[in-house]
Amino acid sequence: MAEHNLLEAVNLALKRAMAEDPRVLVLGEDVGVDGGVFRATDGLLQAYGGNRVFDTPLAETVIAGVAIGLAAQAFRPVAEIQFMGFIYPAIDQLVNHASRLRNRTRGRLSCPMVLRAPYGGGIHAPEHHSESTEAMLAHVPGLRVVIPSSPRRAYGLLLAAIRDPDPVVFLEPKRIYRTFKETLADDGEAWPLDQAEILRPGSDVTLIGWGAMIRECLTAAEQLAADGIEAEVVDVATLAPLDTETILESVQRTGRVVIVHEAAGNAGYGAEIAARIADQGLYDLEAPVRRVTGYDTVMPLPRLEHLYMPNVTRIIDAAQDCLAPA
Amino acid sequence: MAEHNLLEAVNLALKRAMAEDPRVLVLGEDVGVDGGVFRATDGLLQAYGGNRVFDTPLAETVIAGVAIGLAAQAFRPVAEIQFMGFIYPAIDQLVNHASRLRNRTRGRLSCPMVLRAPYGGGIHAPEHHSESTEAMLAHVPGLRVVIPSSPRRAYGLLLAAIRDPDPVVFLEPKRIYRTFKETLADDGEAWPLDQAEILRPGSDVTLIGWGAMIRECLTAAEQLAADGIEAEVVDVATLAPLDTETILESVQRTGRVVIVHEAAGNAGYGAEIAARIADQGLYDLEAPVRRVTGYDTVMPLPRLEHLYMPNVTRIIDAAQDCLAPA
Amino acid sequence: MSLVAEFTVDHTAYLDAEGKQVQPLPAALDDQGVLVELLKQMLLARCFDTKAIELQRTGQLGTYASCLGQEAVGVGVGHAMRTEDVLLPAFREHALQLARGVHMTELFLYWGGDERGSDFAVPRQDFPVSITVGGHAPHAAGVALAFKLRGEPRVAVCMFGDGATSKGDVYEAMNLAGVWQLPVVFVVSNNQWAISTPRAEQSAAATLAQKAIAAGFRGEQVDGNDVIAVAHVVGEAMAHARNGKGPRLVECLTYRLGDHTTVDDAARYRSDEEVSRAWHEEPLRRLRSFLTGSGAWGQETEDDWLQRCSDEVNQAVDDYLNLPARAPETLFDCLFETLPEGLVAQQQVVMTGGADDG
Amino acid sequence: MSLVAEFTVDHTAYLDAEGKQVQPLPAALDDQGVLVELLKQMLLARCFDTKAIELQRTGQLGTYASCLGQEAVGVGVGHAMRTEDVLLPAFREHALQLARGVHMTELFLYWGGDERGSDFAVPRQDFPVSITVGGHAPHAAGVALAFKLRGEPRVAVCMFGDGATSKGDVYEAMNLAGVWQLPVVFVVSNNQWAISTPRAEQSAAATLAQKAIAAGFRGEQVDGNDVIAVAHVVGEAMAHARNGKGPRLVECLTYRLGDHTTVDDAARYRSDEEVSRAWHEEPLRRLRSFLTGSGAWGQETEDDWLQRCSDEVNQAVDDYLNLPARAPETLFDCLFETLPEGLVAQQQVVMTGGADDG
Ligand SMILES: Cc1ncc(C[n+]2csc(CCOP(=O)(O)OP(=O)(O)O)c2C)c(N)n1
Ligand SMILES: Cc1ncc(C[n+]2csc(CCOP(=O)(O)OP(=O)(O)O)c2C)c(N)n1
Ligand SMILES: [Mg+2]
Ligand SMILES: [Mg+2]
Repeated sequence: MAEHNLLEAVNLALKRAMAEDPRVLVLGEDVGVDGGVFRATDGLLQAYGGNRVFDTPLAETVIAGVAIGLAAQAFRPVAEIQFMGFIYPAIDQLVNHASRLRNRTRGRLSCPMVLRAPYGGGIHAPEHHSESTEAMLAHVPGLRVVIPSSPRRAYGLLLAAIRDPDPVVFLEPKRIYRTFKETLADDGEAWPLDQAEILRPGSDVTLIGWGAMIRECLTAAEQLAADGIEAEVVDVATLAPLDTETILESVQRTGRVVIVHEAAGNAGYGAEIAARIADQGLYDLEAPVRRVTGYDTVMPLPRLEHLYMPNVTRIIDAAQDCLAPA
Repeated sequence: MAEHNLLEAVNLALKRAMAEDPRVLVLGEDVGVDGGVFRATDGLLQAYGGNRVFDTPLAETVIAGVAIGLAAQAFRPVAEIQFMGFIYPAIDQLVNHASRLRNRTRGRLSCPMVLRAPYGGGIHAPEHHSESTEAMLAHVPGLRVVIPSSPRRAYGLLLAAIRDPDPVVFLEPKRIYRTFKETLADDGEAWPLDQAEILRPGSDVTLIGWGAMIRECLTAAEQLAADGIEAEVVDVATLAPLDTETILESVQRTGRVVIVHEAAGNAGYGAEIAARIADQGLYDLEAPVRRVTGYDTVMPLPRLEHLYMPNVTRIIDAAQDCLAPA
Repeated sequence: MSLVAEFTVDHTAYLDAEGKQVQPLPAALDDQGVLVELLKQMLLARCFDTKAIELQRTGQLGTYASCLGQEAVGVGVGHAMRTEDVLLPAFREHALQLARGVHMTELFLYWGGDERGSDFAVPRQDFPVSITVGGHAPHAAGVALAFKLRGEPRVAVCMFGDGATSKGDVYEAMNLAGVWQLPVVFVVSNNQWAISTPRAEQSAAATLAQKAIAAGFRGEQVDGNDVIAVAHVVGEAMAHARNGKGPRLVECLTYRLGDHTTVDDAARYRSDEEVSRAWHEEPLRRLRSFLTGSGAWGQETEDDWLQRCSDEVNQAVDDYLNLPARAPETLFDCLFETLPEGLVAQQQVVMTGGADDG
Repeated sequence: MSLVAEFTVDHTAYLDAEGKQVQPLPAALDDQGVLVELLKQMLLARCFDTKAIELQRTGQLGTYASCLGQEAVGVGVGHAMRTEDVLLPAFREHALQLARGVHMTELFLYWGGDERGSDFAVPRQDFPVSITVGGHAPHAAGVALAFKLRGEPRVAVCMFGDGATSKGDVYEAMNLAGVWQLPVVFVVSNNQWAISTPRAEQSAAATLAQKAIAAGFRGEQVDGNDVIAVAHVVGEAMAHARNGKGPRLVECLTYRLGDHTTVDDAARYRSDEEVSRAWHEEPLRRLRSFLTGSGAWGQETEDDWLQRCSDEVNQAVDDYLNLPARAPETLFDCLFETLPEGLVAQQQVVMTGGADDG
């Protein structure tokens, strides 16, 4: 089994999905000849041709909208938004159409599409290339929001998303596109949607995150272990619908929680997780539910980006805080 | 002092703002001759003419965008989106531009605009005319999100929003546009932004809400009082930036919280409030933090709308739940 | 300075307001039987429309958007389409939806606030009404791409109003359809008003047909109160699209004789005089008078037909009013194909009347 | 069938690729002094561009979008604008921003990832670069409306690329500008590519100038490598707008000689041959050769000027590299005019290095 980074895993999943199902189409800006600005779609045009892979005009609204029309006609479009910062012109299509087509027609029409977008900071990119607004999309009933945290999960979750009969927004943490590799079988095995996963067991505190922040959580957990603190790390993976059970079970074990995400804290998805714990897991809590997140200010341009992003130190501090006597 | 309903209060505030400041402009679909589909802008064109009040083409993106350009040029545009369900084409302008212009230019340019939109359900309107997605906007750093709960507050908060030097999204709970009146001075007095308000003191449980849900909370509080339960009712009013202090102080007093909003619960703004309580107010809590919200499904068309909307019964049930022995 | 591009927009009409033929009819429509059929469909649509407004006034229907005066657009486009084509309608295309075979009961249900009204028995692939103005134009491009990829000789027909032509999504859809040469026909029901906004305040473009020039394909203008012109020019556009030659835009000039919807009061923003003038141009009178002149139609035929329309409409109203309400749990049954585990609890709650929100 | 509308698009050029004059120069530009000035500005812009790429390659600048080959558009538009006009630039308009008086240090700062680079000392009212493609077009309409309402004889100039013409926001802005007759000029820097997407895949429209027809105003096409043509036709459009006659669109045909940005590799999607052909058309050579022919320019003048350019650029690099970093708390100081109470705590945290997140 070969080793692959997350970007290659996305590419492999796309190739696999296209190979196994002729209804799968790929579309977006520069996804064809160029293979995508990150090369996520590299080789697809060459392998599957211009009737399966489409370079679109520069127009995000119609990228999402054309995917809806294709999906209603039983294709399985996988549309790419070049960076999440350019997803907003497509939001009307997601909120008012993709998420509702099945319900609106009582199941007569449906919308099995995937909208992929690289998201998140840490790569010193220009403005709008580093934000994380997954909470906005997770709020929309009828949309699934899925975020992988590693190459194997990216491969399996993307396959699951493409095979899913309903719309999925698939956000790829570009910061870890190339930072590490995992062995990956390319066996067409999907990873389950709607399931959080415990990546590291621990009894003292639960660190909950997704995407690139999982690496930070795991590193923090290791460092905490050196201090004798055993952190459990939960990868949420599917934000909506949320797997509340896995989270509550972990809180039951540890009684302490730190939720980590890059997005601004205010009304970020961490709030939903904290809120569910404050309702259904309150009696398990032995310390305040902490969030380590981006600040509630505009994501800065690269020079000050490091100040904005959550990091291992901030996670460790929060975890230790939870463990300090009240 | 005359009595006015919320719609009239909005209209009075707009007139007052236009009278006192020639930089205030009003624009949107059908805001001119027609006076807005709800008549919120009635009489403005007649009073201030076609150089202050503009019927726009049917195009929400440019409505928001033109307001940004005007604001950067020191006007004070008040743009209307006809229903919140049609705000999505404008979101790119709000997220990527309005909220950032000051920061992006280090204060050289700024964006003193208001975007008004009626929102919320309960009036048996067609699809997209009943949703509440305030949480999406509240998540955006640099945007203020303000929601009045009564005619007096609508008047004062809208004046404050228009006078504010930064962008404000002003969401009007159309369900209570005409349902009740308050005496209102039309004296040009603003109501403070960024402040939650305790509308009814109580020591047993805190009901937190905004917009049309405040009426439901107050009614619930009255009915609870008949059972000897004293509910404190907090009107959040400005969702972002949130007045955490007032909320935490109330929780300190009551130890029990029910948060109420029409929007889908998942990643709704109630989550943020619950999360702040679970962090900063945890030790005051004597019961799980409950949320009474819209369900995590598509807002139904009018026939089943009543099933979706939070109501007094659900609020009372949740409050009693909080007070039941664990 | 040299000329690098030149464009024209043509206008087509066959019958004037009085029903006088102004040029030879296109062969396929020079057939009294066909024209009588079109007149009947227009009368049926108007009968449906009248009843819908009546139901709304008596609290038995929700907010409703009347198609009064625009019947020729719907019926003409309906005539030009084939069963297997796919319609993506705006919210005022009842005449066209009826022509497509959508049941009146379904239309009443939809406007009565029930999602089941969009679960058409036929045509199964037609899109439901788009309430977001223009939001469905990108879907039309997607549907058309699906046809093209499968090599099917089918056409997507996207209907929208003059107001919608100002929207970016409509423009983006047209531009993409142009560059990908998709089998889609965009039809503007230019009824001169977008709620209170008159056509002239919507765009400085002299015609809405010329919006297509920006997207690199041909736009045509027709008298949208002349069902023959609509059927013919849209029919030509559909043949063009069906033959793999790409999209077309057809602007149909018509008039919204009624209020914008049942919650609107058009008297606030337009003069009675303008509306009276428009009544003079309305589509039924001219075709009726044309067909009466040739003896193919008459008072008696019309009375008979109106009776049948009325029976059909009344039957649909009965069916609509007698349909049992949806069960509360159906709030969740079409959210996803399979309701995720995490949402089952909410479905339970709503079934028990929202008693437990936990 | 009758003709209801007719449109044309013209193309203007004065110098061919070899610098041969193809028609009489417009009076205001038939002035060697002016043309020498334009050549100098183009050379300066190229010098800046070369340095910026060098800084990026050595890790001293962030991702950068080169304007190589497009200098005539920027310099020509800059010439047509007045100081008091307002520019709303896309991200590749360094030549134009320099012509407007933006300091090189500011441009380096911006592309170095520091918001201070958009706090131009002059011109204070120009907009910062729009990274969202087309997102600034609506702002241009707003700025133009402000001018119109105040009765100021000023014009907003909105620059964007061929790719941007596919965006709905650009279309909506143009349509609104048309119907409100706003003093705004839209300029397309059609450099034939949007990253890897060639012009032909962006739109089926034969010219991008004709996008204006959909919005009801005139679009013109110019040779965008001919600074005289750009300056003249944009100048006419500006005069038209300034006189209250409404917007215009000018499409400038040019070519992006470099990669899309420093993280792009254009060799993946276009041939060396195409790029070589485009080098033959580039804007400096032709004007240099024209002015050399008339004796107004020569090798020595050019060497002198390049030395001065190089000095200026190097000084700006020094200033840029020596500017102290922003303090952490400035993450919050321009979020709102006054930082709300509720956010002060977060500002404190970031000042202390994120140590306390509570
Ligand atoms: C995106 C969007 N914005 C606003 C509205 C509110 N609205 C409903 S119909 C309408 C006018 C539509 O005009 P037009 O496209 O000409 O269609 P018509 O109503 O004349 O059939 C408006 C503004 C909407 N439904 N969708
Ligand atoms: C709305 C949006 N979508 C996508 C991008 C990513 N992107 C940056 S530049 C570019 C191509 C722009 O092409 P064009 O408008 O021709 O300008 P050019 O780069 O050629 O100057 C793309 C797709 C973006 N910045 N904004
Ligand atoms: Mg209309
Ligand atoms: Mg380009």
